[in-house]
Amino acid sequence: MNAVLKVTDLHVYFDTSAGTVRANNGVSLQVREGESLGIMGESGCGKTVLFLSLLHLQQPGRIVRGSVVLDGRDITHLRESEMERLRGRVIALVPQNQATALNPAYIIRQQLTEALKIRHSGGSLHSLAGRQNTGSQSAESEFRRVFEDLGFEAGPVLDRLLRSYPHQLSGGMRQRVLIAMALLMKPRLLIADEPTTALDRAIKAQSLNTLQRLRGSLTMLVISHDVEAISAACDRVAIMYGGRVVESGACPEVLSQPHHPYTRLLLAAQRRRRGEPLQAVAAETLNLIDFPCGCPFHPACPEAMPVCAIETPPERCTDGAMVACHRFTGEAR
Amino acid sequence: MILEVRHLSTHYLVRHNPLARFGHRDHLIRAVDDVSFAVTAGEVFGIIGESGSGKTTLARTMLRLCDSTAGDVLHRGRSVFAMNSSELKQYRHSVQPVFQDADSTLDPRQHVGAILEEPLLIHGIGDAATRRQYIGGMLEQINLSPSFLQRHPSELSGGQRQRVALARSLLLNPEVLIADEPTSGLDPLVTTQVLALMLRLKQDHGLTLILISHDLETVAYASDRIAVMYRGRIVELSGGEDFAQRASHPYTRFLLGVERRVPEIPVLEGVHEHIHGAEDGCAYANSCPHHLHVCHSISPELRETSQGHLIACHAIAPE
Amino acid sequence: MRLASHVKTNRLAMVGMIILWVFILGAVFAQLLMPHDPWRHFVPFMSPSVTHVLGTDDVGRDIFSELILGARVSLTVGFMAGLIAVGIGVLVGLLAGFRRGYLDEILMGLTDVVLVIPALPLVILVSVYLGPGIWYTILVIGLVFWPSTARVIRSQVLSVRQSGYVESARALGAGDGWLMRRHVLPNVLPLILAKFVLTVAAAMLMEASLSFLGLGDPMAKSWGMMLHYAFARGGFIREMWWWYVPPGVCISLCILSLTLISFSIEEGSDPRLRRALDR
Amino acid sequence: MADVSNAAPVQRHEHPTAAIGSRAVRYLAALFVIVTLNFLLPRMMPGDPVMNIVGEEAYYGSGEVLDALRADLGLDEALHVQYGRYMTGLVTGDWGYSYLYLQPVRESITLHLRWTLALVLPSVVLAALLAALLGSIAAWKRSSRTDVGLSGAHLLIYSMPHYWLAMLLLFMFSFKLGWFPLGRATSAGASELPYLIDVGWHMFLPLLVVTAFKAAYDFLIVRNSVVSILGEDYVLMAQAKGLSGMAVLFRHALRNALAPLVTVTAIQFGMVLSGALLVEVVFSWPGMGTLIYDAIGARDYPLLQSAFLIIAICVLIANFIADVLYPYLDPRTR
Repeated sequence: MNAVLKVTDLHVYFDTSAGTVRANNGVSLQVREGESLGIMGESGCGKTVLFLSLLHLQQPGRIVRGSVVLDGRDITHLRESEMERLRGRVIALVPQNQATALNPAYIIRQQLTEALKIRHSGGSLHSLAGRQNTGSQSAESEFRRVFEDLGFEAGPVLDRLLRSYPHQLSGGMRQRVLIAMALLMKPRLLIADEPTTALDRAIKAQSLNTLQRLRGSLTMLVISHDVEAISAACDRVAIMYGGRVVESGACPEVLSQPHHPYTRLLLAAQRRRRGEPLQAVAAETLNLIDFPCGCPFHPACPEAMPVCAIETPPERCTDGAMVACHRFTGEAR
Repeated sequence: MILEVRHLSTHYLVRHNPLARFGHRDHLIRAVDDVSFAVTAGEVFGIIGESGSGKTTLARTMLRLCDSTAGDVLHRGRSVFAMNSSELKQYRHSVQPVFQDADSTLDPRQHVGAILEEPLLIHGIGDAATRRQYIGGMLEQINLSPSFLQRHPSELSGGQRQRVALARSLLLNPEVLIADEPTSGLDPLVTTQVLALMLRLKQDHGLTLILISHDLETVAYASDRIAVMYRGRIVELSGGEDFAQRASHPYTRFLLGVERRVPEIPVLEGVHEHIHGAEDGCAYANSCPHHLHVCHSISPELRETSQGHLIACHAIAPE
Repeated sequence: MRLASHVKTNRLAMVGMIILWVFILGAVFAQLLMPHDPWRHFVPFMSPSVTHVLGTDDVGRDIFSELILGARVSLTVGFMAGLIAVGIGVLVGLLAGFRRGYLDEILMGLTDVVLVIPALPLVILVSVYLGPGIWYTILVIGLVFWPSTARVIRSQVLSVRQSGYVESARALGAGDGWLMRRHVLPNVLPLILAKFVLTVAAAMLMEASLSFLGLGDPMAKSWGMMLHYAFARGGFIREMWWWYVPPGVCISLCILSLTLISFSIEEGSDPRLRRALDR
Repeated sequence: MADVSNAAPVQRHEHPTAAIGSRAVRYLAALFVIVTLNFLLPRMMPGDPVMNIVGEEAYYGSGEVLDALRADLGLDEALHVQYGRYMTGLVTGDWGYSYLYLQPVRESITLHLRWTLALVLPSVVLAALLAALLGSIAAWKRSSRTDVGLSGAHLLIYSMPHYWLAMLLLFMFSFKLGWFPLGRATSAGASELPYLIDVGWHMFLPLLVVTAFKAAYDFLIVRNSVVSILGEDYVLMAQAKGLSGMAVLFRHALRNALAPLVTVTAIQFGMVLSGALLVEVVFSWPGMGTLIYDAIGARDYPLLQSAFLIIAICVLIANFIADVLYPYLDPRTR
């Protein structure tokens, strides 16, 4: 299968007054046609900067090294005007925070129509003002189709929804609107950022449901730290720590038999069993400015060896699975 | 019986200005509605509740940070609401909260040293040297080096902030710790770290812990007894040991993932999600796959179905 | 204090501080700096020369000396009126924010009412009835400019009171007095300072406007009054720019420096704002 | 047991729609306070109430005339009777007589108010447009040279007294260069289209000054709100959708900065109006400012009182319009 997206050795740095923040530190991964790749990691692991870099929205961060290839075309250093044509129409984003990601000043219909217009003619002020290409009849039917795909019956409720302002909608409904908006653009690649970060179990169940529906029909990149979301929505998973992918492989295998010590801790932290002691790390959260030598996880790693503090572990690949840990350098996985 | 909550209700009145617009009326929000439970010394009492369940209002009312509408909270048999100011101060010496979102519970202008000294100063404990000694000891227990004393909250990570907040509460050597979402917003590894620390300190200090969270896993892992709250009421109360097996309220079973609920998708923000009106009947009736006719008219009582297991549901018959 | 160090590191604020100090020192040491007695009459309408750097006015007074003495009047009115206005505003704001309830509603109702009454026409009307007098001017300006301070202070007090850290301190057993001293005041103080600096600027502008309209105290000649005389007594028609440009420059520089200082205080006191600016 | 009372929910939350209603009440209260101030000031302030009410021209009348006036004004009656009479006068349009202009105050006011509004209203609109454009651009390119330059220029204008800038411009463009007239609103004799052109020519400099000041206030507001809006998630989302930079800025960011802009315009309307009054004096523009300036000189109290009243009413109306407009600009408050 050919890769829709191929990221190689990506380094993204931020210059701040306190020093250079090394947000991405050699990320390599690929997403194949029709596949759904999960990216799992905690805040500060670089997953947000990674997907923003794909869209060239990582400013003021700068891409120091590495490349992003989309459908065989290197887009690492594309000009802004060319990037504008790519955003939305080729790579669409479903953002994390449904409460703030919709413009409070426009009703839902206006915001969806804008997405349609971008798909048809582009995102400049001029083309947005024109009414061509988007007859309201066909727009309506497109909206209906997309919402039906998401399991939402058309009818008076949909009309009501389209007439509403974002703040009038429930959280679950706003999330659906955001997904619908991304789908309206018919993208090659859909990025879903933390799709299940909601306090409410009902909303979470609903978004998991939607993700499962989309799986298989779309090429997706799902970013989350939630095991449940990843296992429901993804074919493969990449675990990130300290701006790198430390382990990747087929979803069921990695989640059931994790190799990297970090993966094991991360999974254990979300699958607590009564009576078993908690596996808590004593170390502080990784500091992205004073980056430790060697493996970034070694200060917190319960299985750290002397070599971990000196050498960065190489990425070792077998059968489409990868692990970057000195414990697994010698033997095959 | 160290802390007892008896038929506690806290209602809010949302006011609409009559001149503003017609058709809007004042309405009552029953954030906490007739809640009763008792906490025995040394146990971990867990409360599970999602957003809008009233769990935070419950915690605040128990701490007398907001007034109750009805009912009472008893600390060692004495009503918290009848206390005068010196008794209240004593109560707050022995019952301490840990709030969610440590970022906002620490004064951005104070450094960690001043934050930790505050409880000791309020209660006039020790002189400067002993206070410093206490704080130093406490810092060690939460695994922070003394260099942190000079830092401001904005210079700490989320986990460090929550640890500082925990230390501040523990400096008064309380009997009871009421932890409201102590790990929400923290990453999985940090959550584990804070939870482990909290449980260790609970053992070391012989605390009673009331652990409130939306996260069923966290509560189920640590609690001796568990109460499930839904829209201001406790719908199920059972032992923590075999919680998952015994859980039988439809809402609890939904939270556990063993049962689906009627797909109720509220399009608009409002009535369904946060505001629980004054209407009668079970609040869960509209989402409940087992709802009966009676569920819509009469609110179910919390009653004991088997030893130590209480459920508020019309559809479940006592054993 | 972090605030002070912030002001120091902010270059624009430093510029503002320097300008302001120049004027304050000029006002304090006016007697030493004035080349002539500002009340002495020389030849009227003289052009600038070595003895009279900025020439003389319509009755032959040395303009440069008047300018230096004007700093004293303008700054005094600004600072005193600012003090009164912010004093009332802080009192009302703290009381309303801390006591809440009916007192809050009454005080804020009053504040809103005063806030929408246009200041200049009201001050003109009262000054016309009271007649000239620098203390009247100070009092009237002070009594008109307090509402915006009251509003800002109240909302800040409310947000501090509802913050997690005040809640936590209350749960630790702290009483109202403690909360006020330890949390509310330290968090409101920078705002009070910023508001004071801004109110001083507004009061100086108001005084200048009043004087320009001819309502100033002839015994205490301010920069605004110099503009008034220049405009009404032929300086403008005769194109004597050395008469009316310098006082205007002085007023503008004072306002500019005060504005820069207040911006910097506000920025330094609100970490959220600073974060927004850093982005 | 604790004190248990069902009817005592202590916490109250005010719904956002409550704003307009209570505001309307506050405007009425403000109007009441203004009218009462106008009634009380001449009676409380130092000096003879007769002169304080009628104006100092009355000083030239003899003792009997003064006594007659006193009786006529009802100053011997109880305060509340006087107050009732005063209110009736206000409502029926009897605002006193101006000795300065030798006509009823109401007529002088309506005549001059027109010219002031002709100056202020276009300024407010122009300034808002200008500030929206420049403020957005400065925010978009924040910390760039464009931003520093624009912010600096606006800060500078913001710091100058209005009338002083007016004097400088008048000196420069009328005295020195002779491009614009020295003052007043019209030259004699013209009518219809030439008349309008003539007025426009006279208006240019005063309009420029008032607009510049209003734009300077607005600029900083727009810039700061757009800067903070640019950090919002929906702006990132708009970019991720593939909108061009300008579309993101004007359709998404600026749109949400309009609500604060309108609020500020309302709050500062009194200030802008006051500034315009002073600018009028410099350009001898025949509006309220010049009227007030002349009335101060002549101690024409009835005129000053009514001017204060009418300006206050204009400010109240502006505030009310902003309150009505606000929900349309920020749908969250609907």
